[in-house]
Amino acid sequence: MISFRSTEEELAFVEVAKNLAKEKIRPQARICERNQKLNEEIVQEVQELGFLSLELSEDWDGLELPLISQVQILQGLCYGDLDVVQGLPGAGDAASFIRFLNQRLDTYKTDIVDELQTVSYLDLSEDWGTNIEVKKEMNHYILNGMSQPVKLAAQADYVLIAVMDSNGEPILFWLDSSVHPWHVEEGDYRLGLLTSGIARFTFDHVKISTDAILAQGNTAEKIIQDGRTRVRILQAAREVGLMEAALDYATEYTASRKAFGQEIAKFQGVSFRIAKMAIETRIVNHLVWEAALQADQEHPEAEGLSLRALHRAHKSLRYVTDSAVQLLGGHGYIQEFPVEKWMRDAQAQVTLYGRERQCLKKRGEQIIAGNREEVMA
Amino acid sequence: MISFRSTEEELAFVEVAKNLAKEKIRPQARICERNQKLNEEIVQEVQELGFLSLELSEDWDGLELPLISQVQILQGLCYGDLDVVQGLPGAGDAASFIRFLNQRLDTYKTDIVDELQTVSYLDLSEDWGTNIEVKKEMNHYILNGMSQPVKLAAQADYVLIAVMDSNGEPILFWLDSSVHPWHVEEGDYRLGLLTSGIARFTFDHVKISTDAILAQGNTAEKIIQDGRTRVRILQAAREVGLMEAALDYATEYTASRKAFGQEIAKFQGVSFRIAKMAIETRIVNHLVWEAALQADQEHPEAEGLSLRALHRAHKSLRYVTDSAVQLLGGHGYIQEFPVEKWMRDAQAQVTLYGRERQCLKKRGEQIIAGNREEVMA
Amino acid sequence: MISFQLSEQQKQIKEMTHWFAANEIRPIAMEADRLGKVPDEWLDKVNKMGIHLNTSSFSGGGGEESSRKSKKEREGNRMGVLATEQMAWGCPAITLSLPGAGLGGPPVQSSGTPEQKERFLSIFTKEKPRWGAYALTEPEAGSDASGVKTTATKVDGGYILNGQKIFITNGGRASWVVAFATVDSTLGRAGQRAFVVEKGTPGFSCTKLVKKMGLRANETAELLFEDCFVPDENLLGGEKLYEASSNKPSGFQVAMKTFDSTRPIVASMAIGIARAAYEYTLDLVRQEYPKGGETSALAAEMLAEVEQNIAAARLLTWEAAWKADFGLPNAKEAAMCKAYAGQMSLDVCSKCMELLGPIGLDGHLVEKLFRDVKIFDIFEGTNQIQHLVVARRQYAAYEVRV
Amino acid sequence: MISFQLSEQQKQIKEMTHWFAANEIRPIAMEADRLGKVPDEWLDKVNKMGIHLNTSSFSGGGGEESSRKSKKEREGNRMGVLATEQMAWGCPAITLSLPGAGLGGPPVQSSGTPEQKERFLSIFTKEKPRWGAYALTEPEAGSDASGVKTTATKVDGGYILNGQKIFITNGGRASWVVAFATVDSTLGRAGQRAFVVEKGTPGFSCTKLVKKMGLRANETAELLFEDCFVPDENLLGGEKLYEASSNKPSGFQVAMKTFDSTRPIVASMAIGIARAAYEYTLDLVRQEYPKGGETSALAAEMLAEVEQNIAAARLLTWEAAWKADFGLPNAKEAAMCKAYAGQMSLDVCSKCMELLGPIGLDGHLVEKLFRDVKIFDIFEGTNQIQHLVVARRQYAAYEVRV
Repeated sequence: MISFRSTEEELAFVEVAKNLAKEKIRPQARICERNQKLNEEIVQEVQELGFLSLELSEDWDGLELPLISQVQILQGLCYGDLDVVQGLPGAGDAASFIRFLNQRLDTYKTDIVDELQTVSYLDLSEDWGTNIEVKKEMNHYILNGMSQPVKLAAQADYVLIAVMDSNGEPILFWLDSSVHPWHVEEGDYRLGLLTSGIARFTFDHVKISTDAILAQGNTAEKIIQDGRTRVRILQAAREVGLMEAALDYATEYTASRKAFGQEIAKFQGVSFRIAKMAIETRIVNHLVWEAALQADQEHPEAEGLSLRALHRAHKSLRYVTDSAVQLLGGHGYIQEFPVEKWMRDAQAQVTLYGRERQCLKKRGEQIIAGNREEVMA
Repeated sequence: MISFRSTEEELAFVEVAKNLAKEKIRPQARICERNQKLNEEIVQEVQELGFLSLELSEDWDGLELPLISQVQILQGLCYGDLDVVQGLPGAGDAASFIRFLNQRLDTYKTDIVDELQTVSYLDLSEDWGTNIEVKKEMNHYILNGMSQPVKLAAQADYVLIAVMDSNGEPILFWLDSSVHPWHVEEGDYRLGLLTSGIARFTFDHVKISTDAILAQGNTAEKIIQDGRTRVRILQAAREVGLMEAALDYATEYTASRKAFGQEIAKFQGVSFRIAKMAIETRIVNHLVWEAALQADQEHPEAEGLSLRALHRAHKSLRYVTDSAVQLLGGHGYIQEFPVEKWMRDAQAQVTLYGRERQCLKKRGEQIIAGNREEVMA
Repeated sequence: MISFQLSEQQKQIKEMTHWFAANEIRPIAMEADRLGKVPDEWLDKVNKMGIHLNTSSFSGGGGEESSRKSKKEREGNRMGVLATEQMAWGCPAITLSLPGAGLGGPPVQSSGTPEQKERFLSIFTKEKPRWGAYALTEPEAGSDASGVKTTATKVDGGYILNGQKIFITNGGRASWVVAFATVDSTLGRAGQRAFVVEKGTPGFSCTKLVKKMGLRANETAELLFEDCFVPDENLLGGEKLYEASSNKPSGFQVAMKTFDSTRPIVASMAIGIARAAYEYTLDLVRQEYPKGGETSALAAEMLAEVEQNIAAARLLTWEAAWKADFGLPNAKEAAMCKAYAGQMSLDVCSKCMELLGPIGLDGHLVEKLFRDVKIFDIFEGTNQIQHLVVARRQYAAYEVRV
Repeated sequence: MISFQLSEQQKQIKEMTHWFAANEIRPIAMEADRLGKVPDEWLDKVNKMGIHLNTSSFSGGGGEESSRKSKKEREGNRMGVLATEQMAWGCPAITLSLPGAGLGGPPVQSSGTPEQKERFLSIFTKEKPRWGAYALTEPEAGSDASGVKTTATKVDGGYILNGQKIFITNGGRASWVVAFATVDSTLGRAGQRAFVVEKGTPGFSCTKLVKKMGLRANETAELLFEDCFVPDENLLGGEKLYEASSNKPSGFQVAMKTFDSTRPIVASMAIGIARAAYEYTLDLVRQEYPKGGETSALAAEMLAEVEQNIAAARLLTWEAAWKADFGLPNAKEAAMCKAYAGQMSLDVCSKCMELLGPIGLDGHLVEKLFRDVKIFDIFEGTNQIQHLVVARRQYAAYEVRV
C-alpha cells in the first residue's frame, strides 16, 4: 500500500537526530570548519546515539537498520551540517561494504566500532583522473600511483579499495596503515567539506599480500555493486538533509527580511523560487526513499534507482543551496550566515560523489538495454 | 568596431518586411494553415519585393545580400508568421546551394525565379530515420528508399539532394520531377508548419544519370558544408522573428489582462518570465548575427557558429513560444489567439531543422579538437 | 510504514485501467484527434461497460463496493491517480470525454446536500452516457478564482444567474454544470455561491465549442447565463452551507477544496501523457537507433532524464493523494504535483519529439501528445498559481501571506 | 553597420589587458585568495605601471589620450568591458582590488561638479595606490536602493551623516567613498543625496571587514557614520543638482545612472570568470581525457554549452556598452547582460567542476572561481532586480509600471 508515513520508531530516531542537528551540529559547524576537525563532543554524542553504526550489522554492534530508516535519520543529521556529518570517524562509506564482510574483518571490529578508527573508501573505477595501477605479481599485488581526492583520507587508519586489477578482475582490498605504507598528499582544499579529511593517497609500489584481499571475482563484483548502490542512496539522503536546511533557512529569512516596504517573501520573484526549492527538495526526498525501499528489497532495479536518485540529488542540491544564497542576497555571500558554507559544501559533495551526467548516462543505458524488470508504478 | 547598428539600407528592408508581416502575413496565417496552402497575394507581394531571392546571386536576378542583411529581413518577415514564410515557393533552402551552382543550373533559372517553381532540399546525412540508398552503377546512380519528412516536398518540382554515395563520396544531385519519377507520400501532419508542404519522398529504384550530378568529391563537400552553414543561419534567423512576435504578443497581452485586481504584468511570476523571454530572444538574435557576420567573411569558424546559433535558436524558440502560451493561460491554448499556432510551428520547426543535442555535440567536438582558429572576442 | 508498493486493490485497478487504455482508448486516439470528437458509439459502449471518469476517484464497475468498507483505510484518491495515469496514457482527450460527473463530481460530492448528491450523481447510469461539468473560469478572470463576475440575484424560490463561462470541459454536452456566481460582488469571496445548473434550463446555453491546440477530441465549451433562473434546491450545499460560521465556507471555498482533489488527478493525466510519449520513444529508440552509436548515447541520457522526471512527478502526486485519503490537508502537495507534472510533461514530449526527429511529424502519437499536454500546465490553475499556493503554505508558519 | 570585430584600439586594449592578466594577475590569484588580500608590494608595483580599475572605462597608461579625440566615435564603454573581461579572467578579486576610483568613479564622473571631479579623481597617481568606493547598501536594504536610511541633516556649511553601510568594496582602504543618504525620509527618492566622504573624516569609520565565500583577496567593508560632518563642497554635484526641475535628479537618480554603466562592467567580470573556468577546463579535457571515449563525448556537449553561454553573455554586454558609448538609454541592456552573465557564470563554473571531477577540489583555479563568481549575481543589483528592470522597460510602451 502506497504510504508516506514513517514508523513510530523512525519518527523517534529522526527527532533525536534533528535535535542533535539543531542544537549541537549546526552551532558548531563553523568552528569545525575553521579547525578542519570535528568537535569531540559531537563525535561522542553521535556515537552514543548509535548514529555511527546505522549501516553496520548486529554482529558489529550496529543497528543494521533498513535503508529506508537510515535515510531518514541521515536527513535529520545533515539538517545540521553536511560537512560535520561527512567528517564523522569510524567506518564511513566503507560501512556499506563491511556489512557484507563482517567475519573477514572481525579483528578490526573493536578498533572501528569502539575506538572509532577511521576507514576511507577508495573506488578506483573512475575512467580518468586516477592513475593507480594494480598489478598482480606471484603471490601479491603491487599498488602504485596517486588517487583522486576522497573523503576521510587524511585521517584514515584503513583503506578499503574497490578496483579492477590489471587482468580486469574485481577485487576488494583492505589496507592497514600499520602494514601498508601509504602516503597522504598535502593538498590545497578550500571549497567545502573541509572537516571531512578529503585528501589523495599516494602508493609508492606498495606490496599487498593476498591476506589483504577481502573478496575477488564474482563475490567482489556483487559486493562492490551492492555497496556502491547503498553509498549512493546514503549520500543522496545526506543531500536531502542539507536541502531541507537551506530551504527552511531561506524561507525564514525571506519571511522576515523587508525591502521596498514589505517582506521580500511577498515578491513572486522570491516566493516562486522558494516554491521551486520546496518542490525539488520533496522530489529528491521521494526518489531517495524509493531507491532505499528497492535496495532493502534487494530489487535488481535498485542500482538504477540509486543512480537516478543521486543524479537528481546532486542537481537539486546545487539548485537549492545556490537559491538560498541568492535569496539572502549579500548576506548569503558572507560567513556570518550559514548558507554560503552550505553552497560550498554542496559543490564539494557533488564533486566528490559521482558526476551527474555519468549517473544519467549509465541509468539511460540500463533503460535502453531494458534487461531488467522495470519498476513501474 | 563593435556595433549593433544596422545600415540604412537594412533598416529600409526590415521596415518593408515587418510591415508586410504585420499587415498581410499575420492576418492570413490562420487561413493559410487551414487551407494548407499559401495565399497567392502574399506570394506575389513577397516576390515583387524581392524577398524570394535574397540568397540568390545577381546572375539569377537575386539580391545576393550578405547574410547579415538577410537575417534581419527574415526576422522581419517571420514576425508575421513562420509557417507562411516557410511555405514560400521558389528556391527555398536550396537557394543556399544554388548560389554556388548558378551556371550549372542556368536552364532552371526562369522556372524557379520567375515561375516560382519549387525546389525541395533533401539532406541525407542524418544517421538514422532515413533509409535511402544511393548506389553507383556503371554510368548512373540508383536511388532507392523513403526520405524523412522535409519542407516543400509536397509541391516540389525539383529536389536538390546532398548525400554520400555508397562509396562515401559526397554528391549533390538535382532531380527534376519531369525526368525522375519520385513519389510523395501522403502523410498525416498535424503539428505545425502546415502550409510548408512537409512530406516524405519515396524513390523506387530511380535511375539518375550523371547529368543530374551538380557536384561531387571535394567540390561537393565544400558546397554542402557552406550551404548547410547558410541554411542553419537563415533558419535560426526565422526563429528569431517568431520569438520576437511571441514576446511582443505576450507582453501586450499581459500588460492589459487583469486578474486579482491588477494587470497581470504586475506579478513577478509574469513579468520575470517576460524578462527571460526578452533576454533569450536577444541572445539568439546576437548569436545569429555573429554567425552571419563570420559566414559573410568566409571565416572557418562560421560552421561552428552556425551550429551554436541554431542550437540556441531551437532551445529558446521552444522556451519563448511555450512561455507565450503559458502567459496567455487558457487563451494561449485556443485557436482564436495566434500563440498556440506559434508554439506548434516552433516545435515543427525545431523537429525539422536539426536536433539540438546533435548541434551541441558537433560543436563541442570541434571545440575539443581545436583545429580551427578560435573566434575570440 | 513508508512503502511505494501497490496494495492488491491498487494493482487491480491499475491493471484493469491499463488494459482498457491499451485496448479501447489508444487504438482510437489518433482518429479521435483527427475527427475532433470521440465517436458516439464508442461512448455508448464504454458507458455500458460502466467506465466513468470521476475525478475524485476512478470508478470502474461497482461503485457500491467502496461504501461497504469504510472502516478500512480509505484509498480512493490513490486509486484515482493510479487509474487516471493509465487512462490518460491511452489518450487524455478521450479520458476527459468519458461519461461521468468529471470535474463537476468533487464539488457535489464534497459540498452537496444528501439530496443533491442523490439527484445529481445518480444519473450516471449505463442507460446512456451523461456528463457533469465544472464552470468557474470567466472571460475576464482566468486563474483568479476570486474574481467571478457572474451574478446570482436572489428571487423568490431561487436565483437569477447572469454571466459567461469559458473553457468548460464537456460543458456543451453536460447534463448539469456546477457554476460559480456571486450574490454580491462587494463581499468578495464571501459572496460566492456554487449552483448546479441543469441542461435545458431556460436562459442557460452553450454558445460555442472552441478549437484548440490539442485535446481536440474533447469538448471545450463557452456557456452563457442570461436571466437564467436556478431554483433554491440547486444551490450547492443549500443556504446552510453559506450561512455557516464567519465567511469561511463560501462558494470560493467549494472551488478551492475541489482543487485539492482534482489537481492530483490532473497531474496524473499529465504523467500518463508523459509516460506514453516516453514509452513510445523508448520503443522506437530500441528498435530503430543504431546500437551503441553516438546517437544512442545521447538518447540514453535524455531518456534517463525523462524517466526520472516522470517518476518524480508520480511520487509527488502519490503523496498528495495519500494525504487526501487520510483527510490530511494537502493543498501544498496538490499544488506541487500539479506544478511539476504540468511543466515536466511538456518537456518530456518535446524531448521525445527531438529523439523521434522529422519522422515524428508524420502520424506519430508523440506529436499529438505534445499538443495535448500543454493545457495541463494551465487548467485547474496555471503553473504560476500552483507556485503561489506552494509558497503560501511554505510561508504560513511565519504568518506572512504571499 | 553591424560588426563584432574589434577596432584597432579595442584590439590593443584587449591584448594589453590580457597580457597583464596572464602575466601579472593570474600567477598570484590562488595565493591572494589564500592570504585573503592582495600583497601590498604588488599593488604598489601595478600602481606605478599606471594600471587602474575605472569601472566606466579601464585606464591603462595614458588617461590623457582619451580626451584628445572627443570628435571620434566614443568607445570608452566598449573598451571598458573588453578590458574588464580580460582582467577578471586573470582574477576577479585582484581586479576589484586594483587602485583607482572603482565603483565610486562613475557617480563622480557623471554627477560631480568640475571642481569635484578634479579634486577626487586626480588623486589616483603613480605616487601611491589609492582607492575610491561606492556606498549604497545598508543592513536593512539590500537591493532596495530607494530604501536608504542613512540620514544627512543640513547644518551650517555642510551635513551631518548618521548611518551604516555594508558590503562596500574597498571600503576600508578607500581615500573617499560616495555615500548615499537622505535629507528627509518622507520625501522618498527625492530626498536622497550623494556625498563624497573622505577617509579620516571624524565620525566616519570602517567597523569591520567581512569574510566571504569567495573574492577573499578583495576587501569588503562595513562603514559607520556617527555624527559625521561632511562639508557642502562634498555634496556630489552641489546643491544645484538636487534643486533642478521637479524631483528627477536626486541622489537616487545618481545611484541608478551609475548602475547603467557599472552593470556591463560587472557582467564582463562574470564573463571573464566563466571564460577562465572554461579555458582551464578545456585545456584539461584536451590533455587528460581519454580521446574519443564516452567521457569525452559528454564533455563535448558540456563545453559547447558553456562556450555558447559565454558568447551569449558577451554579446549582450557589448550591446549595453555600445549603447552607452552612443549615449543611448541602456538600462534594459545593462540589466539584461548583468542578469544573464551573473547566473550563467556560476553555471559555467559548476559544469567545469563536474568536468574536473574530484581532482578539481585540490588546488585548482576553478574551485576558486566558483566561490568568487556567486556574488556577481548579487551585487550591483541581484538577479531579481535585473529582471525587474528588464520587465519594467519591456512594459514601458504599455504604460504599465511593474
